[in-house]
Amino acid sequence: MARRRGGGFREVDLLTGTGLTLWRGANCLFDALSFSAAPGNALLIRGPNGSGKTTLLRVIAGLTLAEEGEVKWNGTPVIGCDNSGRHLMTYCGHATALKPELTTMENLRFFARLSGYPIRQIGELLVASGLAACADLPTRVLSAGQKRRAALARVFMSGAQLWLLDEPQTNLDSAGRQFLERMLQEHLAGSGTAVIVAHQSIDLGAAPVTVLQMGEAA
Amino acid sequence: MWTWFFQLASPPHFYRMAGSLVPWLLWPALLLIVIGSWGGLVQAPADYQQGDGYRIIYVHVPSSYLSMMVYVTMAVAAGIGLIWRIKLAHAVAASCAPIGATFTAAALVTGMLWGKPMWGTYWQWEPRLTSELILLFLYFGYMSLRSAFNDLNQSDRASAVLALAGVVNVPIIHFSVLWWAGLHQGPSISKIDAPSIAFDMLWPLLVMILGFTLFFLGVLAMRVRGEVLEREFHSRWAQDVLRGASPMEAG
Amino acid sequence: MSEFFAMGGYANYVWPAFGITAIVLMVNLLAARRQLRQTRERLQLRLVRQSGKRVNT
Amino acid sequence: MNLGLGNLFWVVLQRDLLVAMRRWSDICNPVIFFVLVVALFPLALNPRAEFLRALAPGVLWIAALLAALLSLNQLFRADIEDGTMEQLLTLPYPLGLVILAKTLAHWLVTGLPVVVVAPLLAITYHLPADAIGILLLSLLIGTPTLSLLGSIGAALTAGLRQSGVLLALMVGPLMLPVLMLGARATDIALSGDDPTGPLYLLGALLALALSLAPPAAAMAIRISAD
Repeated sequence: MARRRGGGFREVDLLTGTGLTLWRGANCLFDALSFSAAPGNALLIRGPNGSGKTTLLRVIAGLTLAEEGEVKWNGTPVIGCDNSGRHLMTYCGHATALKPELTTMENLRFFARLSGYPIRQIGELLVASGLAACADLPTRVLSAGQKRRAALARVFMSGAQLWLLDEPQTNLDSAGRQFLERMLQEHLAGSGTAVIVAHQSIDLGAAPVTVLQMGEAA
Repeated sequence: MWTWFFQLASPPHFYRMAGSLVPWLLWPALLLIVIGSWGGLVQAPADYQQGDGYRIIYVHVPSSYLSMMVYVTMAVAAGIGLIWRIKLAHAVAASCAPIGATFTAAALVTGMLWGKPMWGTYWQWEPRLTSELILLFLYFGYMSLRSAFNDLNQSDRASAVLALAGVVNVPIIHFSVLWWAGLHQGPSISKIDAPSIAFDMLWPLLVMILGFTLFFLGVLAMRVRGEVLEREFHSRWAQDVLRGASPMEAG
Repeated sequence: MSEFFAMGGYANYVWPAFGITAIVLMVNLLAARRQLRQTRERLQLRLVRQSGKRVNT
Repeated sequence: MNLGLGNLFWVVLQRDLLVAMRRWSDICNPVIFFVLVVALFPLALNPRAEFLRALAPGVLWIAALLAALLSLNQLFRADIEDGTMEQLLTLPYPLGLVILAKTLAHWLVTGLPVVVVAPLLAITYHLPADAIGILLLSLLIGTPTLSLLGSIGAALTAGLRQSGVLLALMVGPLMLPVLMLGARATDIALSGDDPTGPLYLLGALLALALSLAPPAAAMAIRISAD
């Protein structure tokens, strides 16, 4: 796997959500929900379909406004930069954020520039994610699993301390899942934090895992 | 001052207060409009140039004044709702639009009826009528954007941005229409609000404007109650009101 | 009296203008009442349908 | 931050232009539509030279406005659908700047071709050379304002399924001052008077739109992506 820039993250970096409440029309998705995730920890969000898992992740990412409550990173907003200029957080939703007109390389180069990942290392990263052969193909022709891998490569490039992943295993084959798990284990071992919406089991190695169960047990 | 403000802005309190306020706004409004109409149609003397035709201003000017005033109210409420995330403000903005649109239409039609005897045609591309027409389109745009969203919260915030963009544009539109019309030297309605207007002619106009304003506030209060109820549906007080189990239900 | 209604020859314009304004006022009033009533009925129906679910206090 | 704001602007602009280059139809369609609308008038009305000349400023400006309205629908739609907007929204950079870069890219791709083609069409309307110059200048100042105003509407409707007519209905009235000033400036030049007044006003509108539209569109896109 390509080398991550810089060392581990600080021990005090703590993600907290307090009193989050959100209604969608007449439905209460969550009411006074609180959680926290320490560095090196993974927070798994589980629950039946329609229980608000994705919405919660989007609230953490700042994409959706909660009606009440707030999400903080060490008491500051989650969208921001740390002292060394790396982004605090990266979000990976269902959509892969790839432009079908651009090649895999061009797509990743854009995000590399935004997050300050060295352009030279993208090639290495493509090899690690099993996309080396697709580097110069427009992402229009990629399979769903390959697009997912490219999206995960983008997550890795961000160098962010907090990863927010929405069902990252979708469409991945076993090699792809191994890539994902290796990436996550390394991230958590380096005192990173991850919040993951997952239906399937996911092997996070030795990292402590907290499960957040959403919705009434169906 | 602030406690009073927050109490007013608390939805259950507003819902109750607005309910009891409605008759206190609408009955005086009706009275003033009747007095103003009597004053305008009977009491005021005929204009030496326009004869009795000018009496249309007693309905045209209040309508056109409301059409602008309601738009500004809507934009201010929308801005408050957007910045401080106050649902009541969004409810006010949402309620303003249909009222404002109807008064804009009224101002347009009465303006045209005034124009026919004055210009010999129902429509002149003169600044006032043109501005009213554009204002009507602004209301239509706002209302169709509102109805395009399924989620009320999203609809509130999106339409608020549009209302703010619109209100910044209203003076720009107004002045560019004035500038544009000045090039063509078209006839203008503005002669009739010259300061030299006689008191006999003026007081019914002022009474009508006041009556229309109270009427707007009364209708607004009624509409906002419904909108507030909808936005507060999941709260205890709203459900009590809906079950009829609340003493808040007044009218 | 008929002189009053003739409006100095402008009756065809003055009375429609006042009439249309009166209609606009009435429509506003009725529409607002209807909107309030319909909202209430719709919400009551929704309340009955989802009764038993929890309520935010 | 790893990226200076100027760099951010450049990176986003570059990428949007690259995407547009790969989709030729997006570049060609607005300008073809513009030519079509302009060609309709002589066919439907009257091809006499002096008649067309009087018509030219208005027709060319209306066609430019319609072409802008038509193309705006696509401004943010693809980004919302493929998830790019989620990425841009979660970046620790001022979103208004990103929106401004995207709007500029959009104008370069859809607005600039219209401005370039307009003088050629003006010749077919028998417009004299100095009036063509003013037409070109007014379009050059005015169409970016149209794109900026449109970016607010495009951001508001980006999440909606069918938004073409709605967008035109919302943004059209806001664009009217630009239309009036631009067409009138050309008209004044045509009658041999000094058009600097309306051109200055067009410039003022551009400055106003440059400072107010991107933050408003940024606010709108946050709501649309919610």
